[in-house]
Amino acid sequence: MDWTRHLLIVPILLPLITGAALLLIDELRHTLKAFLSIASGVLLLVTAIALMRLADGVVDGGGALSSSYALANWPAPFAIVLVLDRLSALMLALVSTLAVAALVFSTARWDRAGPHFHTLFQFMLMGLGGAFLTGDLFNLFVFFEVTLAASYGLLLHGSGAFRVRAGLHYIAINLAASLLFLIGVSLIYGTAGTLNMADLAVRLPGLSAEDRALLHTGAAILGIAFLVKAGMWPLCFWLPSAYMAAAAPVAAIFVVLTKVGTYVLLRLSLLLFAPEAGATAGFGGTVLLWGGMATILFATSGVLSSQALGRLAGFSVLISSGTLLAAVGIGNTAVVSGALFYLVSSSLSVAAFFLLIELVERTREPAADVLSVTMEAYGDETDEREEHEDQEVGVTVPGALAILSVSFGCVALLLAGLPPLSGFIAKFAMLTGLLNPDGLGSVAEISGRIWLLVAVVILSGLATLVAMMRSGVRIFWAPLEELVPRVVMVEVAPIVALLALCAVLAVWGGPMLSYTEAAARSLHAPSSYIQSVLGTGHPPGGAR
Amino acid sequence: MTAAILLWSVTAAQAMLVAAMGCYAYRVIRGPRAQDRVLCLDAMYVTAMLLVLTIGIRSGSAIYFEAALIIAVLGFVSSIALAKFLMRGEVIE
Amino acid sequence: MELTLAIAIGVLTGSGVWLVLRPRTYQLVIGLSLLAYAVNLFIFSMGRLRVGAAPVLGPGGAGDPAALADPVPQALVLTAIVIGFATTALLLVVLLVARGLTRNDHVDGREPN
Amino acid sequence: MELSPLLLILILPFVASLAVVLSPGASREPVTWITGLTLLACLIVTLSLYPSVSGGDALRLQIDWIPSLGLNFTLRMDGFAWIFAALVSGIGLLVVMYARYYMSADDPVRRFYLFFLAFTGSMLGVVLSGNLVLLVVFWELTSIFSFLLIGYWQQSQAARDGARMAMTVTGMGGLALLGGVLIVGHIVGSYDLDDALRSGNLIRSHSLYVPALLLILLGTLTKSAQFPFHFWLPNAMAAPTPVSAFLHSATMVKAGVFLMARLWPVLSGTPEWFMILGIAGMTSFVLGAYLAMFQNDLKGLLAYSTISHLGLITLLLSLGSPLAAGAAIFHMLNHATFKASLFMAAGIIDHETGTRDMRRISGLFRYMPITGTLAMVACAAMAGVPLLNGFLSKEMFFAEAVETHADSWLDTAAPYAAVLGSALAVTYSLRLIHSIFLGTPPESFPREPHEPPFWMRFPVMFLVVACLVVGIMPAQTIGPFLHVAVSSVLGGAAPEYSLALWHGFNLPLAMSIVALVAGVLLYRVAGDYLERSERPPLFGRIQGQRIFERVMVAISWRWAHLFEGAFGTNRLQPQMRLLVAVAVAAGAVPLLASGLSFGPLGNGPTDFAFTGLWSVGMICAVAAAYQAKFHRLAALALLGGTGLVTCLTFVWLSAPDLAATQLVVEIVTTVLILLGLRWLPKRSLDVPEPGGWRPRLRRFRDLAIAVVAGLGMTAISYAVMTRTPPDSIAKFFVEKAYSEGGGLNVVNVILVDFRGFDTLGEITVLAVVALTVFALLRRFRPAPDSIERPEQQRIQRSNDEAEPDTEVGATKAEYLYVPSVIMQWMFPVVIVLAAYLFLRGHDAPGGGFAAGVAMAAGFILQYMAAGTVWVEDRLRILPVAWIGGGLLLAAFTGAASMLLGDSFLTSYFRYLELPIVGKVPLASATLFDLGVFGVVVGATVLMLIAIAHQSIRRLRAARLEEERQRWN
Amino acid sequence: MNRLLPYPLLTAALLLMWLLLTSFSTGQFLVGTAVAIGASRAMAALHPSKPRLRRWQLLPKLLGIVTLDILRSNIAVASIIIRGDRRDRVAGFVAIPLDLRDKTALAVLACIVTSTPGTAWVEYAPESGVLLLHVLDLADEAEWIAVIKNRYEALLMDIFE
Amino acid sequence: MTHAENLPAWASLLTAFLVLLGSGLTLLGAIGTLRFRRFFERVHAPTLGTSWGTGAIALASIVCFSALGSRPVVHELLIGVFMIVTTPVTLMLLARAALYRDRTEGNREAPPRSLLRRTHGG
Ligand code: NA
Ligand code: NA
Repeated sequence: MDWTRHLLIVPILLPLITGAALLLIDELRHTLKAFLSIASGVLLLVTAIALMRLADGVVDGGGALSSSYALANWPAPFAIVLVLDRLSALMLALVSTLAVAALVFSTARWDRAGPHFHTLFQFMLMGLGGAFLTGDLFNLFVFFEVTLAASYGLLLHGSGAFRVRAGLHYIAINLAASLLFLIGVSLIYGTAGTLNMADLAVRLPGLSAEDRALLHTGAAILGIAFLVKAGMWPLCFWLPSAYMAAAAPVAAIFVVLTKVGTYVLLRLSLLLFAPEAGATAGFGGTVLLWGGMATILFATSGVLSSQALGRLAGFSVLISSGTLLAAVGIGNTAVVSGALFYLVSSSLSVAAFFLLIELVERTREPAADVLSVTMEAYGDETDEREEHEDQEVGVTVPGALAILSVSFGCVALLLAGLPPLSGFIAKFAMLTGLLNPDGLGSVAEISGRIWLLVAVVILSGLATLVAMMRSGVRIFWAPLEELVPRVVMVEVAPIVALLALCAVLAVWGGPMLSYTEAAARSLHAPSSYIQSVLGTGHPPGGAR
Repeated sequence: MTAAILLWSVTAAQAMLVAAMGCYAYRVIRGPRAQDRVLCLDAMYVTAMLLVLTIGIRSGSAIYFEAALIIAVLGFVSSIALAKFLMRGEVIE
Repeated sequence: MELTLAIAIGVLTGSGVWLVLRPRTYQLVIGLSLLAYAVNLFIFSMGRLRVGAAPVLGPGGAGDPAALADPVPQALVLTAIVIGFATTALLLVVLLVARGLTRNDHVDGREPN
Repeated sequence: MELSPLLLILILPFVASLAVVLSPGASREPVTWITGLTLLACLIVTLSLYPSVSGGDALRLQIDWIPSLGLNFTLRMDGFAWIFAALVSGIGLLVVMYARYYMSADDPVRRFYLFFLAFTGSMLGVVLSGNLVLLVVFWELTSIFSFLLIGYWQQSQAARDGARMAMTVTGMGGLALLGGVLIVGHIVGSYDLDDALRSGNLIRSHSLYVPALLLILLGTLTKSAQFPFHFWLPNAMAAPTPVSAFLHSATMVKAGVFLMARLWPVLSGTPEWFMILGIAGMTSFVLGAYLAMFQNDLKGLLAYSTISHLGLITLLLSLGSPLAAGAAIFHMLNHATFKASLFMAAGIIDHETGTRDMRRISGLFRYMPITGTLAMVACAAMAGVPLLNGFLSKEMFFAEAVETHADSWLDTAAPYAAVLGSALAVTYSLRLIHSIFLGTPPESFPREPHEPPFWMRFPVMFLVVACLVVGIMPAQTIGPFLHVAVSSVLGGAAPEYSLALWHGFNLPLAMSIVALVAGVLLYRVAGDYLERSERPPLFGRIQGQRIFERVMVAISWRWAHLFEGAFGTNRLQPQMRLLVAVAVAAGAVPLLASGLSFGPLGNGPTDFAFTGLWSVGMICAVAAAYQAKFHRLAALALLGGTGLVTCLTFVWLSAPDLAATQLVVEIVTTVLILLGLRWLPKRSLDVPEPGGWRPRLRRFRDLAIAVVAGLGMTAISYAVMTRTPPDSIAKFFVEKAYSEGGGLNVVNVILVDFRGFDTLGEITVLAVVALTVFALLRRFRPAPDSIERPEQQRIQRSNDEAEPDTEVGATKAEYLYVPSVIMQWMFPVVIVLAAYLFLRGHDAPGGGFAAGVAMAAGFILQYMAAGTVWVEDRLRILPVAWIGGGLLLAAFTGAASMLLGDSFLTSYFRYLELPIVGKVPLASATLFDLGVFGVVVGATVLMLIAIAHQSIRRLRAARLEEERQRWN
Repeated sequence: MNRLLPYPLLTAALLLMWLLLTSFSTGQFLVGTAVAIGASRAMAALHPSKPRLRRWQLLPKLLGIVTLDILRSNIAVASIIIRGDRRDRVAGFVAIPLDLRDKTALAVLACIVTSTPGTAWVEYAPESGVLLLHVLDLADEAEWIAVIKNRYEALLMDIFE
Repeated sequence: MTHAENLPAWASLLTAFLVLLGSGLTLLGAIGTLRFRRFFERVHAPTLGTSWGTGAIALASIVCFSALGSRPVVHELLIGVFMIVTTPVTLMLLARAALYRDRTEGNREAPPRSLLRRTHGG
């Protein structure tokens, strides 16, 4: 019996079971809950790495591998399938890395700021795992909803006026977007008669022109839903406040949320609207490119005009989103490969930033923080026994300030894309890919829009540098009073670990980039994906 | 022949029930007072249940019965909630 | 019948969109609920309309797929109903809490000046 | 891997900086020694490599980094790199010696040496990089560490601003450089320096040459503080003097000219190169010297002089002649020597007198004659006085200035500018000497000055001696090294030049004399004026720094704000509007492109009842939209009406499962919203509707959007409904539902079997939302206006009080007296109904979800009948456990199939033949559905009861609010 | 017995409901019994007031009377609606002092009164036992009091008390 | 509606009659809510639908399905029973709420609370 086959379900099943089991444990047993939750996160990380190796290890003729898992033993286009390829494995690894970091961080205080933190977190991981693995459009909707529902809970975790106000917007917008998702999926089903992505790719060319137009309408509406999640201008205004309002570990894992939208856009656009799809494919690409650039520009202005660090970080998320969207819009292998590297690097660094912000802000106004929390600590009798939010967290650690400031500096470099950390490698890889689509040394005409993108990407880095420097100097160099960093080890360690990972990514940029390159190549050759889902005999583009 | 009569009478019955729903809807919209709205919404539920039964008769299938049963057993829950809200300003005290 | 339903979907969508663009949180809740109806009907309509052809098989599993309504959109609508119910509840509670914290029922938590 | 000496030079400083971080204790001695010895080691290793590079070869080391992108860790040392490496480590070593005495005991020296070492390493990296991208990496690192060094005294505003400005300008330049390097890489097909150096013609003839040049020069000119980017440098003087001595003599600013020299064979020789560098260099040369004259701050003077001298180098490089390039390289070395010594001398003066303001210092010679002598010699070198190294390179400069290189006005102007700049240099050098060392000492110094310790003076002395030695016998000292450097830059084709003090009486010498005399005269005439002036008469008001700050504030703050405000919003309504509009547009584009067509099926048989039904439904919907603002209850009722019509539609159109589920959900949702309505106080009608045309226009626009969205949905749904259905996956489900899924109700089989995975996710959503609601409500604090009992209850209470024969609460008890009996008796009925719906689901409409909601409705009914306290006295529902248990049951049922080797969620069913009872169907999907049931019951009850509980908590909230009022 | 079957009559009724809903087969009988027992035990958890049916054989009689009365009232109200709102019809409230005290019996009375078109249960004061009824066509107040008290209350008291 | 042809004539006609009766009564009730001027009159109108309206249509269903399946199908009885049991609850609560509102608003037509004190009879 081939047990590795079942590895594909683990990223969904493990957090589900953990989350559900945590519900049955008494709320007072924090340590046990945290331990189980982190253990699940670590196991998830191990699984994700195993999946990455699995996806990278066995290579079929096309140089790309994907394997599928048909749920409930039904044959493929009818059953819901999970599909593993390098991209999904990479996303899983990223998610679980951030999850472990955020979970460890949360044990300092956030996991007790409200009930069922760990359960919500696990369910969010489940949703993300499902969204990355599923090969079925409607199932994707379901896992999007799982992710979103958990994100609502996590965003509101800890309550408070600002959080609730931001949460209201976040929820309202995402509910509307979910409705668009449903419209899109059902329209696709209504015209093509299937929900399976691979099957859809096979059926598409056989559709009549009128049906295809309707299906494209569905796809476009679907795309809007993803763009809301990915945070493309002008659908992104909810994002900075929401991310700023979220508790630090929550914001850290939220960083991946925008990436889910990008992931799906990348996956679907290359699977369904591969270059041969004609006009519509080009149109989608154009929208992504220009929208991405507009997002970068808007977010850049946001980064510059942000006074609060949380807001700045929120706009950084948008910059990274815009960059990814534009890269997806360009769509060639080299750029996508760089973009995937960028995705990982920027996620790690923004997550580290969100975690760091909490410590920095606490350093700055130790009293105000406590005050704002106690003001909200209204509730019934059960509140007092488990919610120690008003407790002072952490102790004064010698050298903590140095660690915080060095971390801040690293984050600044990462976000601005300055050397020597992975942020630079990521941008460089993308820019090189933009200018040399077929590899260094090949002759290629560079269009104006690409130059524009190069300029926008570089300028956004500069703006980030200016903004980060402004904040960093204000915080670390010009303190109004003596800085008293009160932190605990479990808070500092995840930040340092994430940043160290960025450094490792920079040093081992070569292997990592060859992985992303292989991932990008297989995305551009959907036949392997289709075959792994439907079996052989389904040539891409061939009607049955 | 009798089949036609049945068909026509069921169709007519459905039309009448829909008309009844229209009347109730008018009251729900126009009120004038909240109690009128609640009363007529409740009546709409009942009428809807009757409509479900006629659809069942028309299709000759018993599978629509559950819907009717749910209205009969649970339909009053929301009406009670509305009525209680009117009386006490609070549904559960 | 198709036309009736299509118009109904349009009217529900229009009413919902109108409400979703309004400033009060309660309008938002009602608007999203209306939109949810519209979308559920839309999904449902993607399976085409059939009268008296519920996808329930006869005894022994008898049933001609062509003679029965498409069960897939129905299953999708069921999931959508559940999720819609959950999110309506959530939105409602969030607006209550927001109302409590901001003392205001504007969607932005403060009256525009 | 063998540790290459090249690698060693590069990593030693970084390793040492780590050692500095980890060194124990706060003592300054160990870290100073670590730093000094490291630099010494770098210097020795560098010097030892001379034989390998003196032959004109380059040492190379390549470690693969990201080969696919052409980015490798390539180190490359030729003569030019060698001489720079030696310069950097040598002057670094001297500066460390100096800093040992300069830095005060209060300064956190560990941080200083940490940054210093890292900076040195980065600078060595720039010098030794054999890959252009790697060079950019180290380039940016020098910016970063110089930022940290300049801002070392972070408590000072000037240090913070200076550091920020330096970082902003050079960081911007670095990014431009990256852009330029990317283009060069695109043209050459490689980022390798050797490849680039070989491709000069290719690059210069490429259409992208100009952008590449512009970007690269943007990088180098900012780094070298050349006009118009010169303004950051004077502000960087807020750094500790050892930093200035290092950064502004041998390193930071030199990186720019270093790179221009490095790429000279590739980029130079074109009119663009000539014009850009010529203008920048000439302007910097003259303007820097001019502004230097007026500086009252000693370090300020040196800073502007640095700008001026680097302008000279840039100008030389611009000329495009090999001889000029050689002169440029020579001047780089000379400038490093005398400027480093001068900075250190300035530091000594500052250290000893406590001020750097030249107006407050004079006659210092008598207090510190040795230092004074050294400084005066270095000044003379700076002024280009014969017998000193500065004179030699200046002579070469004059010689090149008079040559015609690219017939243009620049060429014509060059000799005059050269003389003018040199004369001004003489003036400011004289001013420095005169103002500080000569004249009568003031009444009092902030501190009584005296000679510094020997080892603090030693670096200055060493460098001044070097100036002298090179100045007197250039050919015998610097000559061979310079030759190696120049020829490595020029690619073996080193020009013939003679390094000698005396070339005979020629034009350059005449120019030198003119400049010297003019400079002295100028000082005689204007010396006093310079000493008194606050700011230069010309250009004094145009301060690059202030302009820069203005621009930065405008762009990075004000404009950014405006931009963000103009293209973004924090309000929900515009966001929603945009979302709808964008979605409508996105949906319309494909249809507009190829036209919307309706299918052949057309509008099926018209059923008037159905049409009538939807007339009711639509009217309800529109009315709900209309009423939602002021009449919440009416809107809710109307919403219920629409929902009811939707349910009926499902019944009508063959979807009994949907109808059943929608009905129960409808009922529970109504209760839910009503529970919430209690906390939304009445909307006061007296808030005036905003009048005027703008709100009306806004409403009209919203209406238009709503109408368009509605029309769009109508159009696409009608288009699909009238089409012949595609060959869909549904067929499979219908065929296999009974034979392989074991159920007659295809929809239910899809839910629990074919697509059970969706259902698993769906119940998770429900669970998550319920937990969220629960969590949120635990912190719920009602608005003050809804803390009170509802109006009805207050009235009823007061009535109860007023009535003679009733107690308080009688009304409440009485009005439910009879109804509650019925409500309670319905409880078991609801349970049976739920069980019925659940068990029937697989074969007929129903299933876990509908059953769960029905069950929950049963519980709610009891809460309504008798109140929270009463029910919870009798029933312990534990909804969270229901949720957790349900999820686990569903998950484990699914996982169980994995034990049998099947996929997750595979279901099994068989008929069991039991005595008496007969055939009993057993399906594992039922267990799964039971999990669904559990989650649904738990989640629904949890949500509703959590809201209901607020009414009990109300009292507590009221008390807290009262307390709050008292405190405020 | 009491612990397992706290409300035998209820259990039986629920079982009957189950069998009506499904089918009268052995299997369903077993399942129905289980469900009915479970449901009635859940009911027991609420500790409702336990009605005692003293003479349940009178129930069919009650049912018959009520069915006929409702039919008659249907016709009466329908004709009122058809004829329109005439001046000579007087609608109004009637206060009826009841002797019936059993809550369940009162609930049954409420069902009867309310299900009968033309009469509406408006208010009941438990301590005085007075019922306020609204009558659509209130020709004779005393007659209504008599009808309620003699036709229904007496019978209900026979059955329940 | 092909199944109708399998119905015996008596069943068809009976079903048709009952269905028309029930829906007619229901419609009349609905019209009543439009016609009556006061709330307490309108309360009576929907009961036409909940009593014999429901009864007739449920009976129609019973007749139809019993005749179709040639065996008694009586589960519609449950609908009638639950209708009779549950409708009063809403109406009682509503009427009470309306009465209370009338009283607090000082509506003269509202019967005073004093009516409920036991003044006569016993
Ligand atoms: Na009812
Ligand atoms: Na009545």
